[in-house]
Amino acid sequence: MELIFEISKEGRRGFIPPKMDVKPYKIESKYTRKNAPKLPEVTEGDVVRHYTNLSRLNYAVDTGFYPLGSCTMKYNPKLNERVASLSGFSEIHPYQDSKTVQGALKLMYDLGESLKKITGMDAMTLQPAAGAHGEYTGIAIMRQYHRSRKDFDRNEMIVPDSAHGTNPASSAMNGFKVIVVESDDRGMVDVDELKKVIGPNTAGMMLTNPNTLGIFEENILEISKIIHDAGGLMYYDGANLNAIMGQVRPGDMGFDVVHLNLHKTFSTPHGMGGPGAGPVGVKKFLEDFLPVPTIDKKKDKYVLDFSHKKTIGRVRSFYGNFTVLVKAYAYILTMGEEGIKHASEMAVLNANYLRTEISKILKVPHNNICMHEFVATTLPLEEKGIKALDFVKRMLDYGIHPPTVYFPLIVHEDIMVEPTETESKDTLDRFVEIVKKIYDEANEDPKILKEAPHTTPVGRLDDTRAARYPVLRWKEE
Amino acid sequence: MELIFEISKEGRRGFIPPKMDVKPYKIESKYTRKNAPKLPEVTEGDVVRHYTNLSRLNYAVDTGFYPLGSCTMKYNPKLNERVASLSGFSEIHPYQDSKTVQGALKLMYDLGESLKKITGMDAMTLQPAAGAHGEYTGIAIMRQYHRSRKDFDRNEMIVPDSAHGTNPASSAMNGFKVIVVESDDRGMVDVDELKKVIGPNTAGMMLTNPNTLGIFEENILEISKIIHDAGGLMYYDGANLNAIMGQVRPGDMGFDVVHLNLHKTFSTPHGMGGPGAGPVGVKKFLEDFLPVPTIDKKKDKYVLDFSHKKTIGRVRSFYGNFTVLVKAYAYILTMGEEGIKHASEMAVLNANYLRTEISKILKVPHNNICMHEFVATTLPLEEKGIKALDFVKRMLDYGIHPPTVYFPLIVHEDIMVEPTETESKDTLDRFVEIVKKIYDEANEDPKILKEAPHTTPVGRLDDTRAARYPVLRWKEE
Amino acid sequence: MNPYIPHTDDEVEEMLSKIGVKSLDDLFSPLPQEKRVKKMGLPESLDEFSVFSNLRKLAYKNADAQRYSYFMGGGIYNHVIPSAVHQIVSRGDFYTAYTPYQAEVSQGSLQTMFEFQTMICEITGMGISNASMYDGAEATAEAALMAARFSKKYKVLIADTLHPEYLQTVKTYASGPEVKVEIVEHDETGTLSLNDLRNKIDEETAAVIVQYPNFFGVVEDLKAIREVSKDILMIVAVNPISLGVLETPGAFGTDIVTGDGQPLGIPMNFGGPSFGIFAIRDDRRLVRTMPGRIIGETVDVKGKRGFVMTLQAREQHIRREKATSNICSNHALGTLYAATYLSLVGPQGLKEIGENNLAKSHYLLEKLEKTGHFKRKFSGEFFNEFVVETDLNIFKLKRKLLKNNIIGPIDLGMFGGTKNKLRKLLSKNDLLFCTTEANTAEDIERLLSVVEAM
Amino acid sequence: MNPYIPHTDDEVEEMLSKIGVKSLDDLFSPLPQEKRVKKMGLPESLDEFSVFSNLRKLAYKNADAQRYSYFMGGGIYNHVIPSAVHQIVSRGDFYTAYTPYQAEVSQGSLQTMFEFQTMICEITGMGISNASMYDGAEATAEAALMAARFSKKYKVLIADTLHPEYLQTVKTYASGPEVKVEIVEHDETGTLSLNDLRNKIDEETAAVIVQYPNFFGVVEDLKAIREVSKDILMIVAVNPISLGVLETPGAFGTDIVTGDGQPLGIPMNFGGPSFGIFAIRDDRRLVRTMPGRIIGETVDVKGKRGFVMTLQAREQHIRREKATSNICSNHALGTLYAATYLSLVGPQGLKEIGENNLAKSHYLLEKLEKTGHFKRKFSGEFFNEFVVETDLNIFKLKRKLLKNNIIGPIDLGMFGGTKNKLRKLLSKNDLLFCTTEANTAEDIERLLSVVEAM
Ligand SMILES: Cc1ncc(COP(=O)(O)O)c(C=O)c1O
Ligand SMILES: Cc1ncc(COP(=O)(O)O)c(C=O)c1O
Repeated sequence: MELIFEISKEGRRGFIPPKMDVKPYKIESKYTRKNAPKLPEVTEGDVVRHYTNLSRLNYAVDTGFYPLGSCTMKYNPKLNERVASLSGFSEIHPYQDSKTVQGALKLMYDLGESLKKITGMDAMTLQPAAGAHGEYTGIAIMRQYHRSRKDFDRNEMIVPDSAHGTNPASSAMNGFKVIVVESDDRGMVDVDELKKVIGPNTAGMMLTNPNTLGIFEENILEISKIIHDAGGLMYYDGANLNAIMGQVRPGDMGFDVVHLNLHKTFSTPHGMGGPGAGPVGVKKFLEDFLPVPTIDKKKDKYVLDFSHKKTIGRVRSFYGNFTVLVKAYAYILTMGEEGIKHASEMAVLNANYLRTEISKILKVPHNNICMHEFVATTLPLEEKGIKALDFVKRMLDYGIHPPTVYFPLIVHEDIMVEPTETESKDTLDRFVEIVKKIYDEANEDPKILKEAPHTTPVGRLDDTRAARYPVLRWKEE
Repeated sequence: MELIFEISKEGRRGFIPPKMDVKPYKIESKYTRKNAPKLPEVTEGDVVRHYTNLSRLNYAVDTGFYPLGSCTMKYNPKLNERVASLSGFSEIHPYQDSKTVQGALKLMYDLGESLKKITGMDAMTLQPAAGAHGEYTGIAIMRQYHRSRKDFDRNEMIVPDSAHGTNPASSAMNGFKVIVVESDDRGMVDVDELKKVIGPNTAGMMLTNPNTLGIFEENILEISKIIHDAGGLMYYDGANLNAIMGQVRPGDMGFDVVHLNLHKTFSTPHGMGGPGAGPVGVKKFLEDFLPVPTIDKKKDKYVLDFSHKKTIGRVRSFYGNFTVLVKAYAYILTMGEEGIKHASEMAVLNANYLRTEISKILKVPHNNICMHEFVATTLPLEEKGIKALDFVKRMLDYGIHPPTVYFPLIVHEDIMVEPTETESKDTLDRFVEIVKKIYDEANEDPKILKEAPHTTPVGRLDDTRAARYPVLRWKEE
Repeated sequence: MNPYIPHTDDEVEEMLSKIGVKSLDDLFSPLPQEKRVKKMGLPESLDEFSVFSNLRKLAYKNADAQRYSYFMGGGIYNHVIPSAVHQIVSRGDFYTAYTPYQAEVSQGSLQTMFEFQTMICEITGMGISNASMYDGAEATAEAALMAARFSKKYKVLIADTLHPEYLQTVKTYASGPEVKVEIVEHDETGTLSLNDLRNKIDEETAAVIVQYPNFFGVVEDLKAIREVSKDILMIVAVNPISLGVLETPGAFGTDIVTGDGQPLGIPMNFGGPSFGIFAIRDDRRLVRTMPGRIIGETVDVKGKRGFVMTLQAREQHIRREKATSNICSNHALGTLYAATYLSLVGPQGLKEIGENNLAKSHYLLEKLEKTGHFKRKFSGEFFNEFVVETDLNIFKLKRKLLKNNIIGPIDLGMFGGTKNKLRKLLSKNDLLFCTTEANTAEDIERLLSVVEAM
Repeated sequence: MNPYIPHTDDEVEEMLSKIGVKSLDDLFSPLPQEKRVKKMGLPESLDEFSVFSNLRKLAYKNADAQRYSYFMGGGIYNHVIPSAVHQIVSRGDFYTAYTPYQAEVSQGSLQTMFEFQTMICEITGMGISNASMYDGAEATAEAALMAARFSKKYKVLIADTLHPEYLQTVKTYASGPEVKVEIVEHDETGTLSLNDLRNKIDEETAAVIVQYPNFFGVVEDLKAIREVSKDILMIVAVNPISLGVLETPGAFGTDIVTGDGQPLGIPMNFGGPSFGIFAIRDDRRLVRTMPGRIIGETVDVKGKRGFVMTLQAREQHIRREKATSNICSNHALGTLYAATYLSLVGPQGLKEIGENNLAKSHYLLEKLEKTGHFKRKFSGEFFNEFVVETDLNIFKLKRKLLKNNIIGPIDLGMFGGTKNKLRKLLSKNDLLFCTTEANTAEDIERLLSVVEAM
């Protein structure tokens, strides 16, 4: 498609701003802009048509099955969008007097209370803007905790090799050295390996449970104990909470800090890459380290509380991605105690059903009960010259979004499938059928996979060229 | 695509209604429904996905150029949609006390005033739900006028052969005999022919000007005079007002009754076939025949006025397609005096530019200055076996919506093109290019046209089968 | 410059010169120059924010269902609309499309309408549905004309329990082809008098029109009416939401079902737009006299299923003055509202909503009667509205209710300027109350406490 | 049943048996059973209308910009948003898509972000933009880290005129890698003191961070700052709307531009979400240390233009602990807001909006000064906000304004609990007023009349 710049014509307007109704002011010329930005000059109709047509090139949860492992692309209820766009939520300013935003503060307070109940934690901040941002915040809290105890040598963060890339990155940004611990052949943290790496430098451990293979770390209580005994803290990467919410709580399994991905578990949409929200919960002894402000209730008034003495400070401006919080809150109200539990049950049921069926076609390295997702591999197809990428690109031709590939890094040519609870058995059965079809094609006519996709708006794109000769903006010819 | 019924599964829910919070009531069993309707049983996600995907199969003004002659498919501004969905407009009940809907009544009153200014009429009803409904209403007013004067013999309505099908149909529904008057070789009403058919039975004449060929009836003043002298009334089909608004007014050209298509001229969207709105304006002497209620202003209060003594009655329930009226009102406020004028100028400019360029490729039977649209014909391609339908179906492959074909009925194998003012020269140039390309294909490879379209979600559909073996609803197999 | 019109000055010049004229004015040379408009007198153009502010101000002057509780029905109902409906109908891909003349790029619209037709058949128990009329009143009027056309008889009987605005509309439509309209009276149950009906049927009679539930909220006895009206067409105007609990008109052998589609997911919109339901028995002869667009299934050149507008030989663009109706644009977007609404609520939801409406209205009536100020007017079974007589001062009552953010009931004595008809039927102390699933028990308590404080 | 979960009981049974387990509970057997949750203590599930009513009630408890006039800025601004923006961003095709890992079915997202990157370059005068950070504060903090990383020096200078919350955020981020933060003071013009800056730059200094216009609304003299800071990186946090009239930071040789994208078509959202702007000089070395997703142009197998995420070797999913940032999900939907907003307003609109903001703020200041109760605090040129000292009782003033449906100004003495920093800079009678094109002259008169009546 044409770029919006390519349909621009000098002098066209797409929007007429309010007329100047006071006397104009002339600013000193040393401050004034000399060359107007080359923004598009188009009509409103041009803009609507352009972006409507662009939108139609997208795959989305609203258009089809999106079994991206580790991403929990569940259905995003429309009620949530509707309430979030109420002007009483979307058109309020963060510095208004708190008495003029009691509804907003109450919502945040109540949401925090609910998330505490769901995670088993004692205090919450709703500020972080995404999962990684939550990790950053949580790890900073752990760091400040150790520093506050003058425990300055604790500069190592233990991270399993199956961890999401954000875990080591968040640790590093907080100044920690990352100690990788390997998985055993059941896909879980190797407890013996773990014991080898802990010590007086251990600040803590980051873990997601179930892990990124979709496997529940059965030794979790032991792991927690090992870390705690060593003086470290346990961090829970909540990206996979959808598997266990209502079944077991991070707080009850020994975790001290947890972040949640509201844009995964709590059904807020992902917005082609964000905004999300990554609230962080902590145990009581860490409460004072939370970023300021938190939301507090004083009698029946809700207030911003800036009083935390040991606060890590701020990780962003204002109070969080508020309208994302509104959506998660609406979701929790709709689901209720039973619904939250039901969601994880059906998510796990779907994943196990798919695992069972897919394992009849593709190799599933850890083919036991999984949680919300599982990992298969196309390694056996390597002799046909087929890589995981080829396999999943072919899915596009069948109208399905590919699962995650090449993550976690510990399984080769892997395909990580997370169906979520909002998909029906019919959809899963169709998926299995397609996988079977592609598998047969791989054996009979591998070229059709290598060259896939064939029916998408563009064919397979040249990533290498993009990186080698970067063209990062449009320029007039 | 699957039908929504085909993805249904017993027991699924897509929406949970409010719970019963009072004691249930059991109605006598003779009244109760015995078999539940076989409505789809699907989740909210299923519904959203299904209709989102269906929507993507549609061509729309928001996705591309829509040069449907006689339909004025101009851009539908988003501001208008926004204001129409304000709860103060969309969530009010027609029987509320008028003091609780002063804003709505004022809007209708003001819109009526504006439409009077635009059309040159003295009084307005906003009730009719579409153009044809406006015609029905206007012709009923003419009928009642004659009846009120005991002029019972006036049972003939004169309609040019170029008229839209709704004109004869609306006349017939009102009990009139339709007298067709032919066009002359310039495409206009043949005044001599007209003189032959008028007489004491003449109730009036329905005319759109410019006519459906896009040609302005130059003898309009004479025609009005002839009809009026014969005791008839002049009816203006306002579907083509976009050509002349701000330039000349029906009321000044001798018309007594006029309907407007707000869903054409005033930019309200067409909604895949409606709702529209077809307000009717009349001259003073016909005011008392308008349907009840009309909107009146008493001091600074707005009221529903039921007092018209000679009213034709009602043509529908309530007051009109109110939220459509809101959109038209917003449009008029945005455009203002100059904008309305500018719109018709650019609409006519676009049509003439296209006519000039297209006439270099296709035959344009009346290749003089046209108004907002013009008619070309593919007749010369008949020897290649190409019909107008083949020609335009091929446009679909180039991503453009075909113009109107086979209307008006008086030009054979015709293509009626109305670009509207909201399309840019670039778009028109691309259209010309495509027409040229298709013309060349017609000569070189007619099969590609005969079998077109090739790239649409479905190929050319079998209309004959649909009519001969009607399948008008889904049934379980 | 205008945000909706793309032409730059240079382009205008270039286009004029290609056309071969000097100025824009030349393009208007065919117009009678002496009649050219100088000034229409419209205000100057406004920027977007000013227009928005203007309209927001007007909107805010209206009491709306986001701020008030509604106990008002009478043809338009305040139902709960699932949020997903709005999400779908506000897609420009739907609402900025035209009537689907080019089926290949309109399968979204066409399939939706085909699904809609199926759903309407399912809820009404009829065999064939068209793809919408304008509203309930117009659909009913066209049904009357169709009945006359079909049976070649020129009298229609109309229950006086039909919505008065529907009645007025039928009368208007009847006056063109000079169809005679005769009124059938109601009895103390609030339903059509079978005796009166029996007496008024003669060989000139094409059809009888009843409403179900009727304007007083009362459920007509369609079985009994059908027995009496065996030889004529039976036309039933329905409230589609009631069919979650009430037996379908189809089950009683109704020939034509009409009705207003507003309850099926459409906001009240101050009465419009909604859409008209129009469905008939599955009868080949009947369908040929039916008005409106009809969508049919077919296949494309490769045998793939697809949908088209069909049976167009009935319509004005083909048949002109001999068409079964003049309708062209219909209310297709209404079919999208209804299709998404009915898909979301499903059979179970429709039933629960019906039961909720039913229970609320009976609960409210019981409580109102208990106050001693209200007396039930008709003994017939009702769905979600009912008429009561009151000894209270109606103006005062309404004022108090409004102050407590309550809109309704309808004051039948003052009803919509329809002095003649209704005034004869009703005393000026008659009120029409309505409840839906949008009225919580709390709303009802609030209403009652206002009444009790009077 | 739940409207979001499709499983019927039969299906659950069937699936369990295929899996080969007896019950759902079996699937959770790997969990530590002694820790299984009995009851979390959440309320019961609610139907859609109840949830909606609940939230509507909460929303209504907030004073919002549909009902109040805003004279409040300080990082979040009440601008006019063209209606078409909402129409586009509310398409599920956009907002329910994931990060565009599968480029072939994400060209809508990718092209939008590529266009966005271009627009950000155009308005800031920079060479390369990423596809968004979380917000202005986080973007600025990451810019500080990047500067340290790039120059391998571990001190950053920060103007005390930087938004205090941005400052706090930079400090938090600096504490991990132990980057030293030093504050540069301002002078009586309200801009950074060049002398102080000159004095504080040493060989450990990686960068200086200033805001443009700064927290007091004053326009920093970037030219002069650049001259003083030649040997270090210059990081400028912008208000993008101001760049319709102010010279670009790029024109002064800025190395990194950050800022908050909220003014570009995003509602105030109680402070979030918006998105973070992050743009740099066109420098191959610099880009390799840049955080965040970057979209690049390429071609597909047939040579057709297409867009992909590129330069990913910087990112956490490849580089893990060596990544340039931990950012994964960004705020991509914000880029869609900005791209549609900037396309709609265009260069002319952006200029007019800038001029309007500028004129309004100066007009308001002039009028406030005339009342005799307000004194301008800083002499420097400002854009759409300014600080005044007042002799009025601030609590009373604010109460009166609120009663007159006015929100604002910001009371700097009470500012967001940031006791330490700001209290030193400002007296407790300092107010920060803001005006935008959304404030009509009428709004301003209303504000003035409140002041005058005090
Ligand atoms: C396991 C895990 N942790 C952390 C993250 C980071 O979350 P976000 O993308 O919201 O920063 C993700 C997201 O993909 C994840 O899957
Ligand atoms: C000339 C003309 N008259 C009347 C009509 C009927 O208008 P509507 O479809 O709104 O009933 C049309 C619509 O196509 C038309 O083009």
